[in-house]
Amino acid sequence: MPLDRGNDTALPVIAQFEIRRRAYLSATGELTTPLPPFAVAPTALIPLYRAMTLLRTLDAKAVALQRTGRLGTYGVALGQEAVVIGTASAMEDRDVLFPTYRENGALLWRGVPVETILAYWSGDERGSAVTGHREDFPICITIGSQASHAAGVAYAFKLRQQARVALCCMGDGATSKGDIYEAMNMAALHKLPVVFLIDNNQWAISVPLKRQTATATLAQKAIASGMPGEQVDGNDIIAVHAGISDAIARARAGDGPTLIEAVTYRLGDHTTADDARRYRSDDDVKAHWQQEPIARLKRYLVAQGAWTKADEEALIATCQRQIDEGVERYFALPARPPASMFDHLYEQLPPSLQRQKDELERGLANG
Amino acid sequence: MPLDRGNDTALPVIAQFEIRRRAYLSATGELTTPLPPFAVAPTALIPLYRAMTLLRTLDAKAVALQRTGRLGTYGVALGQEAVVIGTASAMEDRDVLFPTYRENGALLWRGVPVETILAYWSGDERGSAVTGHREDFPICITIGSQASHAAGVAYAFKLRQQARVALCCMGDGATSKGDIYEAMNMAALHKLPVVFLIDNNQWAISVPLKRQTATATLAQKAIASGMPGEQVDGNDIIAVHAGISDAIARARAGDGPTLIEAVTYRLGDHTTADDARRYRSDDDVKAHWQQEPIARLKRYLVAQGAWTKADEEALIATCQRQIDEGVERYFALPARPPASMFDHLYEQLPPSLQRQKDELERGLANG
Amino acid sequence: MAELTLVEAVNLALARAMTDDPNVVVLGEDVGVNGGVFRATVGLQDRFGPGRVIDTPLAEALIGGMCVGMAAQGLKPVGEIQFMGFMYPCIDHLVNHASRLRTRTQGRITCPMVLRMPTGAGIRAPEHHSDSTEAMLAHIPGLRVVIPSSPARAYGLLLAAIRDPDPVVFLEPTRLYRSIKEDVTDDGQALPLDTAFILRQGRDVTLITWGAAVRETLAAADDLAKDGLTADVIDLATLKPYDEDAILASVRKTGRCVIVHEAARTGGFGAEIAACIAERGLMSLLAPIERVTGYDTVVPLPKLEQHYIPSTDRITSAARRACTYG
Amino acid sequence: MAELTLVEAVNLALARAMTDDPNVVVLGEDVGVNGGVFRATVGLQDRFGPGRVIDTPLAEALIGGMCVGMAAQGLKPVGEIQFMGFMYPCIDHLVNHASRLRTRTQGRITCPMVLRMPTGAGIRAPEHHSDSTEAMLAHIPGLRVVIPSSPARAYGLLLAAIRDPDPVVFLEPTRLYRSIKEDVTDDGQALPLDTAFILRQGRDVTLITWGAAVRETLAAADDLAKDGLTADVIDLATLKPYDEDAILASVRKTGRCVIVHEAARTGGFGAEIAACIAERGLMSLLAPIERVTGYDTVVPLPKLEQHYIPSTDRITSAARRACTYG
Ligand SMILES: Cc1ncc(C[n+]2csc(CCOP(=O)(O)OP(=O)(O)O)c2C)c(N)n1
Ligand SMILES: Cc1ncc(C[n+]2csc(CCOP(=O)(O)OP(=O)(O)O)c2C)c(N)n1
Ligand SMILES: [Mg+2]
Ligand SMILES: [Mg+2]
Repeated sequence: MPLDRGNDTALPVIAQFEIRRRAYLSATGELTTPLPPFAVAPTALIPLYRAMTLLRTLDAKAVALQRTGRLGTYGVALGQEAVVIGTASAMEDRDVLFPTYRENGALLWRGVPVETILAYWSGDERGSAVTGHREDFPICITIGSQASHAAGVAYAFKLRQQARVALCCMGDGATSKGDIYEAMNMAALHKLPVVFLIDNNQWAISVPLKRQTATATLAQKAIASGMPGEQVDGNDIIAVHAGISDAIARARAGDGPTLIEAVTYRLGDHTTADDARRYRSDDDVKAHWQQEPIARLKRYLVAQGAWTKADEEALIATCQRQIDEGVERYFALPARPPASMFDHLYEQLPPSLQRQKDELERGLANG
Repeated sequence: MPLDRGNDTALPVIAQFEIRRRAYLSATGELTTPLPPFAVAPTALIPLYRAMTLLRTLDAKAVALQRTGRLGTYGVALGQEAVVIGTASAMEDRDVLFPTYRENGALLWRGVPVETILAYWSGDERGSAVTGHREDFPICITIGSQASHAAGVAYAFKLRQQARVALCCMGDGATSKGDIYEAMNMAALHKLPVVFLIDNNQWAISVPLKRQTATATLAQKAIASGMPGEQVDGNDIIAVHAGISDAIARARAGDGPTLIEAVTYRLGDHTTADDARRYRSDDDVKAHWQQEPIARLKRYLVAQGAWTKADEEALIATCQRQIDEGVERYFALPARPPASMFDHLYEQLPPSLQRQKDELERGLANG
Repeated sequence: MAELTLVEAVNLALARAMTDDPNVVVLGEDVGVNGGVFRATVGLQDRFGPGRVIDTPLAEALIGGMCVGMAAQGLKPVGEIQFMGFMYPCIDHLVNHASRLRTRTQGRITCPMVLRMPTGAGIRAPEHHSDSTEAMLAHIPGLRVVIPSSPARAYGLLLAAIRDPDPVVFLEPTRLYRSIKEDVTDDGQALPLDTAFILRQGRDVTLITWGAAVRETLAAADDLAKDGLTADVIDLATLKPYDEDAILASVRKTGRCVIVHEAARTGGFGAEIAACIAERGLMSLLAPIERVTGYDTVVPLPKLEQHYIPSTDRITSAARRACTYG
Repeated sequence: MAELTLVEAVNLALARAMTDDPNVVVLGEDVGVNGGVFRATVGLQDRFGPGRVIDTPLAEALIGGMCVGMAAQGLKPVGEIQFMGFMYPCIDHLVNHASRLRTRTQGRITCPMVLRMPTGAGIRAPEHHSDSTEAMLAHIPGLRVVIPSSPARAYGLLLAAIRDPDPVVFLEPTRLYRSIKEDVTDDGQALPLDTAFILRQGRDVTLITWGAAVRETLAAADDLAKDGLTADVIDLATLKPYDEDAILASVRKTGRCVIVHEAARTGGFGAEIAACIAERGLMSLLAPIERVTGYDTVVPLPKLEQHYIPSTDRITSAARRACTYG
């Protein structure tokens, strides 16, 4: 464990910092550390296992739809399911999620219907008019910009003395954006109830982490803002859930923000618009399949006698049905009239815009 | 010295960091630590003492000119002279300086004439057309934006294998801008020859450091980029010069960037447009006068028998004359023709712009 | 009723809005203890506390982004950017988020925020303190851009901006902050947005302008009156969405039009007004449209800024050209 | 000579510029090993090394700011922003630094940088991937804004932009990246900046446009020809500074003008062109100017984007209105 001594070991030390790591399940599903209370009963982990499986089923289906021209660009969370579900499952309903395009599984967990998620990725604004948690932010595409939004939402919670938490998701690449740092500095300064999660899948499209930053960890970026930072094994859903839960508890108690780095690996392409073979070898990827979170948890559950082959077959069937039904509802979604692009621009459409709307409708009428 | 243990002391530590502090001269001018080689001979410090005194003389004169309507807004470096001169004096001619509005003294040291500096603060573009170090950047007004410029200049040095260094000055408030963090991350990643100096005068206009950030030090912001960070006593010019010199040496040798936090105090108003009594008490300020860098070095030099009352009187007279002569040349500067605003917009003025220039000149002719 | 400067009227409107609505919060650099570098927020932190009047760290993108988050939660954030030249890091939040949140979520999440910023040259300020790039903002769908030209209009329009359910950029001409006084009644009455103010009624020429340039434009109208030429003087006040009908009605009456703004000419908002007339009022034009604007140069530093800002003389002679044409 | 797509022509021009001038460096997200998300920089890192073809961290403001610093040192940086919708954090560097460095230092330090970015809708991309906010950039004094509409013009204009001694934003219409092929000779010949291309010569109407909309505008000219109406089709190519003479000469000839762009109408660059005509070509106008543009809405997501992008039909009927007017 390297100790960055700064530049002159003769000088007196005026501040010291440490980054710690949380992990419970080994790649092969053995316990390496005593479990946190919530995870002691294996059955408590089954809903998480189900949700990870459902996400992987959705991802596979979405890619199939995209390949056959029935969906737009889509990014799978293959291999990252523990980060996505471990995080969402640590939140309460009243908390506010700031998802990126990797968090489709978190939307599912928080009650967004499959057809709504698919509508979004098909290029339909109704995909962000979610019925689930109405205060959750829409998926953030512009990397990093969500961090200050989360700080603003958390500020509102604090001002109104609501015991609510903003959970801001970002990738490893996002940590290079100044936005993140500005928001973390503000959040730490005002002890805002926000948790920053770095879903470190070690790639930003084609850029590997070692060409994104020189730091030994991403968790240490918290030190620049004065908030605690922690690394968790992002392929161990128990570690993710526990790390996020503790951070949320601190935020809710008024003890301020935390940065959690969850280390995982992007087993899939960046999105369906990407071909990862251009910039990384299949062998690297294969090696990381040994670490993936679903098989890991399954091994543990089976070893604990909490999961059987029959359970697995039933689960796969259920997930398949759930997704297929969602896809049917997605296909059945009526088209939006073109002029609806004006409908939610302002609370009331100004006259000049009304003229443009009429212009569009006239044009459609005339063929 | 507080140890930020992160959030769960039961977890294994995977990374540790330290921030160290450099200081030699106490507030009363006694040595607290053996001196670095360059400072062992007291006479070697006299040019620094002279430069700090010249800067204070310029500042006083500039404020007088502003108060009498003969200069625009001006910001003094009162109490910060050791940071400004200690930094400039550690640079070589071939290095490139990124000054802010606080670095007038660094411009002086690097050969910019008094009249040019005054021209700038009078609102005359010729004030940045400096004759001294032609590659130094103009004074940066938009806080933080200079950091990525410095990274770009340093990248050019590295690409061309030039043993040159970019020195990027910023204030404590500037550390809240994401720009700084983005540039530091890039600089550390590519081991660029750049030194980031934080002139921590503990105020950003009316905002004290404790309401700017929650961190115990500003030097620790380096940890987010993986570069070394060090704090120096910014009222001790020996510490500033030594810290910057070591950082420049490392950068020149190809060992990458460093962040230096120089802790000082803004004894004056933010600028002539500010009245600090609105937001801080005279007593706070008085207390910090005990720390100020010029008296401190003088006490040391006198104690060493390297400086006499006669030397002091001669120096004050010289500085006064030097500044007064510069002011005369500043007053003698011929006015610029209004149409000169078009002269350096593009290398060649496009036809449509030429039409506008003619329009301006016609207007002047007609009245 | 009191004689107030424009910056005092801004302060009065902020205090009124914060009194009327506990959701209104003010945030920015130096807005608290110091009351803002122009004193626009003076006294607010004492009255409403540091929770609602927030000295932020020095980070404009943060201010813009926090406003989005606060507004999404139903607060009414009024962010202050210290000078327009420091606003650019906020544009990402204005274009990609504030102006789109309602559309993106089909009305689920809205963004009732106000971003205040001083604009324009003429106060002998240092580099980057004299920008008037309102046209960049007025191009953004979903945004409102408002700029007052008098203390009373500053009071009424700022109240309207704060009460508006959608994001508003509120530009405050530094040149007018203290140079004019006007009676302002603190009656909580908002003025209408999206509506131009007809400051003078005339027959011969239409002068269209906004912000600080209103002052020189009115002076030009006075000069023209000496020659017996009467002008409609239109203060656009809201640039996005703007009052096309007021412009077209006046041009239909006068047939001659001079557009005045301090911003650089090319791509300035005056172009949009000229385009509107060329599309919908062309046949009533008796003379070419004239634009009297800043030049397409970097705004000069104080020594030359007065040669950049459209002068009364430049406006008057353009209007004379328009009136004598053909 | 080879049949190339527009993105291949961009790649060819970059390779040529890097071969001819060791000061040319390319930087951006994924431009190295991956060759750019649109493959515009494919092969360059292999040929010129990672020192000159730099995968930057994910930070647009950094890319813009590093270009300023590199250019100040005499390098010729060509930065890539992955999509125009991610460009906004660079605006601070474009407005306050790149465009002002020469003026601020009175010629001591210059900024010969190019910032490339894909622009426009029509490729079924996700949110924020379809912006065409060129008008915001074309308002900035000291900047050049260039947008090609064919592979050959992309090659020649990009070479010109890289060789230009001042900062240039180079916009690449994603809709055209692969949809058209054209013979491009790698002869290192630059095309002139600040100069419009007259793509068609006609008598009856002037169609002025740029970028992707050139395609639909040419199709509209074909439709009009079927009715015996001939059009001047002007590809503006450089928006800042733009070719006023070409516009005025054509309008003087035809007396009728339709301006076409994909960007939102209000404050779009079409307004500037209309204003130029209303100021300097008014009396030759026989019909109101028409603007056929995107609407003042958020660019819709893919399901509706084709209703936002100006269609050939919309252009044709606007031109017919202009030609039959009066
Ligand atoms: C501001 C911005 N710049 C660039 C992009 C294009 N882009 C989309 S995803 C991506 C990589 C993000 O990497 P990371 O943050 O690690 O998230 P991941 O995709 O790995 O989950 C980039 C560069 C963007 N969406 N937003
Ligand atoms: C981007 C930007 N925002 C705001 C300002 C206005 N402003 C000028 S100086 C200053 C405070 C700077 O504080 P600090 O960085 O500590 O430098 P100091 O003035 O103390 O030397 C502010 C907010 C600015 N110049 N640039
Ligand atoms: Mg990643
Ligand atoms: Mg300071």
